[in-house]
Amino acid sequence: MFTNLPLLSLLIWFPILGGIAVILNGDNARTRPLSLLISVITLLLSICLYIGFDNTTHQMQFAEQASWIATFNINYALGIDGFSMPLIILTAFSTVIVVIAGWEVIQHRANQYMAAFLIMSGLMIAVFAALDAILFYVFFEAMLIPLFLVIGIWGGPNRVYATIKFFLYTLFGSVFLLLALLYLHHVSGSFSILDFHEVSLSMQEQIYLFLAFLIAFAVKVPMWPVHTWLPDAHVEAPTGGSVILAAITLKIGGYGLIRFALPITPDASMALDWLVIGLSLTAVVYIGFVALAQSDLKKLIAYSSIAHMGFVTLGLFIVFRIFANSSTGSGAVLAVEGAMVQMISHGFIAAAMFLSVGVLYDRMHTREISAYGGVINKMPIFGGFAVFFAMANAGLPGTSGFVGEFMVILASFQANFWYAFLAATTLILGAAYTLWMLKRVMFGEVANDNVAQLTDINRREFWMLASLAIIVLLIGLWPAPLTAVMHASVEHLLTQISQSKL
Amino acid sequence: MNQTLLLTLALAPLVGSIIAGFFGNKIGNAWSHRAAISGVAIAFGLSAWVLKLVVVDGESYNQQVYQWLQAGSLSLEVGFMVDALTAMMMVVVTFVSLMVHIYTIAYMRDDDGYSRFFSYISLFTFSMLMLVMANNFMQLFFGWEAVGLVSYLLIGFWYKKPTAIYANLKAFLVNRVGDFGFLLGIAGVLMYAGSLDYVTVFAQAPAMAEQTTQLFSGHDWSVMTIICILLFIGAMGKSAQVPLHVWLPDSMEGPTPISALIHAATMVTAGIFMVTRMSPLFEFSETALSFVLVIGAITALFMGLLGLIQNDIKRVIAYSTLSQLGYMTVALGASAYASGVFHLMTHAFFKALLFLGAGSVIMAMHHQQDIRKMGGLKKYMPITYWTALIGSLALIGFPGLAGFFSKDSIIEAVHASQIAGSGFAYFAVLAGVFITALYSFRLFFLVFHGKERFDINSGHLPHESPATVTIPLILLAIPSVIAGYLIGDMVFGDFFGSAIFVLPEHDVLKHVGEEFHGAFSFVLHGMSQLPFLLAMAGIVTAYYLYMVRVDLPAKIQQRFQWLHRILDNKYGFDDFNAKVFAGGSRMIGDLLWKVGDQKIIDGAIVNGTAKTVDAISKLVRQMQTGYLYHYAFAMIIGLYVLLTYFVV
Amino acid sequence: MEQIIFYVFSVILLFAATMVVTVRNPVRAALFLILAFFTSSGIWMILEAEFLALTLVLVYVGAVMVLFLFVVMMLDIDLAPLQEGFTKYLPLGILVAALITMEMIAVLGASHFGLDIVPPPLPHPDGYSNTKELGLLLYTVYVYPFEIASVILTVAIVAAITLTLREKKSKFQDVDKQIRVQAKDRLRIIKMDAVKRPTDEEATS
Amino acid sequence: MTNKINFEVANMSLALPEMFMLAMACVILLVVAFLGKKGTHVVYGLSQLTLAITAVLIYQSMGDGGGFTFDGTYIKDTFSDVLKLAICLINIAVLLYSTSYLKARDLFKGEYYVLAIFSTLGMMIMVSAANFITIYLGLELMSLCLYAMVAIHRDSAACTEAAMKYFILGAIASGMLLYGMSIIYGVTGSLSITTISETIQAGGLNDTVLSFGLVFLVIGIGFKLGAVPFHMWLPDVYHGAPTAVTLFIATTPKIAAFAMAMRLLVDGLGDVQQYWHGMLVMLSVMSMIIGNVVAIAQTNLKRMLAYSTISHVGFILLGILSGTQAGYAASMFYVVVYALMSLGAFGMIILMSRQGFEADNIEAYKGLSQRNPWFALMMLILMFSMAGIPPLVGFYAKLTVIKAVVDINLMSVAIIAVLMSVIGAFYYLRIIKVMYFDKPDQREELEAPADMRVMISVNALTVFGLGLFPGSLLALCASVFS
Amino acid sequence: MIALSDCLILGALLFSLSVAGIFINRKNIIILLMCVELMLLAVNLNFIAFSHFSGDMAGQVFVFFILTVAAAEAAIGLAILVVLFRNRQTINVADLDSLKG
Repeated sequence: MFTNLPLLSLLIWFPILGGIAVILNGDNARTRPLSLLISVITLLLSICLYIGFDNTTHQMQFAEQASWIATFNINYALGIDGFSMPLIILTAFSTVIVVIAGWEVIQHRANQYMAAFLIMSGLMIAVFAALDAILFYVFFEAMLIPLFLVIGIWGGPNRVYATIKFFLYTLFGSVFLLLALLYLHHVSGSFSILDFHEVSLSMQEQIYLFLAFLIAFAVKVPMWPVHTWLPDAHVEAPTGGSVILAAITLKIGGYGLIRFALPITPDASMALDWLVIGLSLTAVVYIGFVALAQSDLKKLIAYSSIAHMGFVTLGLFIVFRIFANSSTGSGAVLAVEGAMVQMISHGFIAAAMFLSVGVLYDRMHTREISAYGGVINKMPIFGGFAVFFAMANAGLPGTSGFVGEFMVILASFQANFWYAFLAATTLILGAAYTLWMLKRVMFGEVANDNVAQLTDINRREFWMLASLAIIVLLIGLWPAPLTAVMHASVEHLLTQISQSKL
Repeated sequence: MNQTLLLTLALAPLVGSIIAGFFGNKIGNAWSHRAAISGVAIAFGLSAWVLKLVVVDGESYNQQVYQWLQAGSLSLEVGFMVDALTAMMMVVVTFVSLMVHIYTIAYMRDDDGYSRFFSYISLFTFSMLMLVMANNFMQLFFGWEAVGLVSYLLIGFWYKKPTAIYANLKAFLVNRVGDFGFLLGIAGVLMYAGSLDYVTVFAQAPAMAEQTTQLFSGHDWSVMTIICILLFIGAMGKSAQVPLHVWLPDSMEGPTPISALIHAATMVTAGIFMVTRMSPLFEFSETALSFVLVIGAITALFMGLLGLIQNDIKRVIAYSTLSQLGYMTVALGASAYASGVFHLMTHAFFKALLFLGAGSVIMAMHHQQDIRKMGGLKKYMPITYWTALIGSLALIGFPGLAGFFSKDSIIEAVHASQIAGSGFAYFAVLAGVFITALYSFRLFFLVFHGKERFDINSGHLPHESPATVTIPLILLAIPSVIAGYLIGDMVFGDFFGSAIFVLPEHDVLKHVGEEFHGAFSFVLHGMSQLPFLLAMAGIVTAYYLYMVRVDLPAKIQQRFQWLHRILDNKYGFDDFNAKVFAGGSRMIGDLLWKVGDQKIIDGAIVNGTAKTVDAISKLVRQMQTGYLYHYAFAMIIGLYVLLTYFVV
Repeated sequence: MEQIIFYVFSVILLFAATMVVTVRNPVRAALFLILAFFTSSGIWMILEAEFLALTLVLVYVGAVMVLFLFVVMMLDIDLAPLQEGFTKYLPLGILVAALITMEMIAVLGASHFGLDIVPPPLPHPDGYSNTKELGLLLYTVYVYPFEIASVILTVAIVAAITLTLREKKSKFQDVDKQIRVQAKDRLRIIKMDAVKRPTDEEATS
Repeated sequence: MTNKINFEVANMSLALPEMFMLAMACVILLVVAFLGKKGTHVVYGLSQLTLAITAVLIYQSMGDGGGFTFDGTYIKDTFSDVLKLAICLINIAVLLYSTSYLKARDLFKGEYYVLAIFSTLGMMIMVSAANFITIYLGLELMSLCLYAMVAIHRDSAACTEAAMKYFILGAIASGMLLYGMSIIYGVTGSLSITTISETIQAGGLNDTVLSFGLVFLVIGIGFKLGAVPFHMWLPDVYHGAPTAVTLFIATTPKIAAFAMAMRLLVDGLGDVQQYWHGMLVMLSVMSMIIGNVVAIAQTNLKRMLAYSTISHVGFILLGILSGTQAGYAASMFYVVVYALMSLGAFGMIILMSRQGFEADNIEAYKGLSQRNPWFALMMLILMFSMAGIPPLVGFYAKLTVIKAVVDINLMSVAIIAVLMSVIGAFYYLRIIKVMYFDKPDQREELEAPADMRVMISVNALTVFGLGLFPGSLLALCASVFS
Repeated sequence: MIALSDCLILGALLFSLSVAGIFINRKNIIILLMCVELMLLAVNLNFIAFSHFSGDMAGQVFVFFILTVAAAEAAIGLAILVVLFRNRQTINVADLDSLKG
């Protein structure tokens, strides 16, 4: 029903052009409604993807193709499968949330702020939809520009350091991706990602390519030890920036591993899976401890993001071990789908957490945990949300945060007991840092006069948080529709990675 | 029995909870509690109906409600399984919950969070029902964590109290340690059974028992032992077994109805229920059973000891709960699952009764909880007095009362058990009987007898609680007395049918049951047994120490200062946890953050690179001196290098 | 005979060049340069490039070097002693120069360009005119470069005039200009902080 | 011996653009001579007209096919057409940008335009040269004008110092280039590039001497492009010269130098690519490293851009050194794109400058986004493009040259290139940081003449547009070498 | 007979001398200009020698142009020198260091 429309192009260019329109409109009363309208239409368009999506095939759907740079046979090739579709919807949704979140807070150059996010959402959707390596790369990097500006302009006091660090860090990673893509073109004679999947490579080539992919996407994810940009970026970013960072840009790292590293270099992925697994588990444990030591709300959540993303990379790379010990067939599927679910879920939960911090920050202008205490006395409704999201962050069943972790831990047991053991420490650590924060911020007597003057969330904030809460709950209670769309793609991916390319 | 029935049963409390929670402010307190109570009442009524269907009509049920997730060939579902064990648990849960709901009306009357409280306890009922009705591990874990959440919320119900919010964090974290093991256990089940569905998994248990794996290279472990111990770690958390018991005494920071409902009667017994449910697995690992047995025995004995020196009325009962949970666990370890569950049920009644009675006392004493400041309450609150007496007697296993049957069957079972550790366990449970009687009646005498140690001239004399309090007390007292007579069916009969699986070589109850000739003869027989004598000795000692020679306890305390200190410090668990685990984690976190992240990764590598580049930049910049001859010289060097490298 | 003349001229040429490089006085340097040009001219003669040899003398010695001398004398340059650091720096410079020279000689020496490899050219036939040959080429094959050369010379003139010609400063009042003057042309108001703020670089680093 | 001069009339129509430009240059010179200062506006107009008409002439002849003329000293091919067209068009923009700057500093003189036109002529000659002599003369024509232009602000010590340095070092470089040419001439016996190429193809030449000569040629080329270690003039000259002149130097002469490199190394000595390949690798790597690293420490924008130019030169060399058609096309694309970006960046400096105030300090851009968001946006586009961030055209430039290197399996160089582009991104980001994240020191609105506003917008938007649709320009460059 | 190598070596020596002169001299820009002239002389010598030995006149034509250009160059160089001197009152090479870094 939607196959006749160039839906993906619409999804990419509508928000981008909309963003430009918002800039041109100037900073006035129409800025916000206009931005909201654009983002909501984008969301509706993205839901059309879900409706029109065919669960039964791993083939790219809604495909579009046009010649772009004929000299190098670079095409404007778009298409989505079960991996990218949920992420696109997540992107569109997050943008709506970000627009709402910035409604009153951003007084200064609001049109530019809104436009930056709208443009960014188009770019990010494009990253997920791109089937041409260069097209992917272009959007992958282009996305940095608005985010760089958002953090730099609307960010906190140390924003310059943070944003430049963020930019250079990610750029550093991505240039290796570029080299890898160029090399693959050299070998395969095409820039089509699907052609890359088919090309056969020697072990040595695969190892180098894999490392290049790993650097690029590990920085994005971010994996330990290339994660240190994230806490800085999050702390300094305005709420919307944090939301997009946490909800989407980190996902691009995981998505990249799924789209590039695993299918293109399966043998190297297998040979080096210990590396990724090791780093992922380090992320879970090490970062869990580090999060415990944080005194800044956003930093804490940022670190928790890193730990949660550790499950994504863990889930993706334990499949080789599961294949090796295969006693049951479903472990690998569980692992990959767990990683995907974790990505989607983290998108919502981290967004919600950052929005919650934003709600507090807008009122108190501090993110120091010690400046709070007993907030729930003054903001009971908000407190309810905060507790709920904290629980989701701690992976409580019934929330989406549980599903991915649960799946990955179950699967990792099939790879190795100790993987599961270390991964499961998140149950303790995640709960420890999240709830300890909750205790210090939310509970207790009203800590000081500033807290005493807090007012509860308004209707805008309520619906913003409520919509997230509903989704988090929905996925937690019934993840089957979410995983259903990715079955075929996951199966295909597993077939791809189980076939040696040597 | 059909899905609609069970769904209605499970969801009714949830609906009540939602109404009370989300609309409590709009509809007012009265409608809040009406909604919540009717939800639970429906659940209770239907549970009773279900029990009837199961027991009388012999029905059972096991079907999925919806598919939660599918991954490859694995399908995770939400579904219900109802057999005798479930049905019994459902009734116990909903009954105690209903009592607590009613009781709460009075107890929480003046609290700001009235409707919130109802919302929570209804939600708890729902969660607990989901837990017991689950037909698979996933849903079990679901309910498992959900009750943990509600427990967290309720312990911290008075969120302004620093001790309360400390206690709820502690409770959650300690439970999480248990869940950590539990989740790994579930993962193990999935790996070796390929499914999380109870029936499928249990069917594969014998095959799984054959398998071994290597956790450390070179050492073979039985898969079943690993899985069972992991699962039991979960039970240790929820059922507060040593060393994961530390949260339970602190959880008394919550309102008293909660202590009765969650931290005595229902939630803490989830572990017992779970192990019983998993009996087809545990039976195949003697190592795991021994582990269970020993842990239970330690808990039963040592936690009871702590009850001796507590002065907070609720804490005494809390330690008693710990000790009783130890008994149940011992029963599980001895493969006397039925005894364990039976004790679970009787304990639910009389412990809820005791807690609610304590709550009644606390209300009467204007939220004074120190038993040293009570005394002589008998005349002020007779109903409370008599119900508390029933509860206490039931607790110490006075023949004829509920506790007697269940506890005695456990002791007998342990006595009969042959597995490793049963000797120690037998000693522990016997010693526990004396101690139980001692602390129970210490409490009883100090509260209800003797002189009033509170200010009787203040004009606010204690008085009996209102009907909403006393009716639940009475209603709970009834099963506390009579429930024991079900022993013939539940422990020695085949009430549970296939719900509990025991290998013939472990079947101690069969052994004990051979000497069982009806409840009354069991009572008579019990009168002549060691446990009875010990219990009596305990009462007498308590009477002597706290009614006759009231100076003696202080002297004993003086004499055994060292022992007192150990007990006062609760064997040092709390200090150890606070210093080593909490402090240690924060220290590690701090270290990793400040040294690992900030110094090494960020400082040395990231900013170090930036600084190095910057330094090189400044250095190289120096080469651009501005002098023409340097520039020319650079060109000449270039020429020289090119010539040398590429020509000569 | 030819060889002796060549070597003598070579020696003088090198000597003169060395002196150009090393003497302090630019006038003397210029004079040595003239010497160098003369000897070169001689060598070019030997190499049968008569026209160019003559041009060198005429154009260079006659025009360019005179220009040099003129400028040297026009600019009142004080001959301060050589700066410190000269000697410290010199050995390395000489070393590199010597190395390069050796490498160049190694490449350009007899092994590649000896007589046995590049035989001497055949003598020109009678009536051969170097000038005529050059002229023929210049006006046929290389007419395009020839035109460009003329443009270059024009540019040189334009450039030299542009750079050095000073318009005489008018001593008359320009009333128009005086009337049109505005405050902002005379006075620039700048904003300055009373206290120096830390720069952003400090903050970011 | 014959006394008859064989004068075969050359097919002059091929060289029509140069001839037209020369004629117009003479006209302009006469106008300057007769009208003096009063005629400067006329001169300016005439200059723009000349460039525009020349551009049209080149464009019209583009499809006509090429060939040699003037006895093989002149060549017209697609390569020369494209580059000459680029030179003319970019120079129109250069002159447009320069005017207000010159006016503000009393430098608005006819001579400037005369020199600019002659310099342009020199570049065009270089691009179309097929003989060492024409290459050399074109180069000198261009350079001599540039030397004079740098010094045109006669009262500025910095300008004259820069001019002096430029002149001396340029002369040395010319000397080296000539020395190299003499050796090549000695080995091959010809000055004509085609003949040299044929002789080398025939084989039997002395490789040592050939590569010896090549070293000197490469130095000459490296100097004109500004490759390390022959780059030392570049920062000082960019810094010292009046910004209008810097703008001129930084753009089209690079195109001409690139053309020279291609004519000499590829057209002439393409068959001994293995000899110059290594040299260019060395220069390229060092340029990328030194350029990017030193740029970080700069506080002066012109100087920073000078170092950035050095790094860009390193990238341009990457394409040439690959020795493949695609690599040459990539370099050509890069150099045109570089000229465009550089044009915009220096144009922005001019735009920001006011009378007596040079906006060449990075501090001057503080809070530009608040003072004039549009200009800031334009500068942002230019800076990100220079940093090679997609979707701006600078990215494709880097992409294509790195692709060329990857395709010849020179991964180590490719890795250095990408790493250096990361380091390079830092200082471009710093400009953006200053513009967008810092508070402005002065609040007054920026004013700029309408033509400049339009020009900078067109300039930056071209960079942006080419970023979205780089295909046609890439195809054009590729077609030159196919 | 004079060998080609002799001429080339002479040219090379001359070239090296002039190059050395440029960076040895820190006193006087005029001498730098002279060094440039010397360098061109060396180049010219090369061309003439090659031209002589190959019997090809093109080399000499090139020399002709080099001479022309060198003259123009000298003119511009000296003009810049004069302007510089007017600005700074010095033509000391070591004083030309206001642009650096």
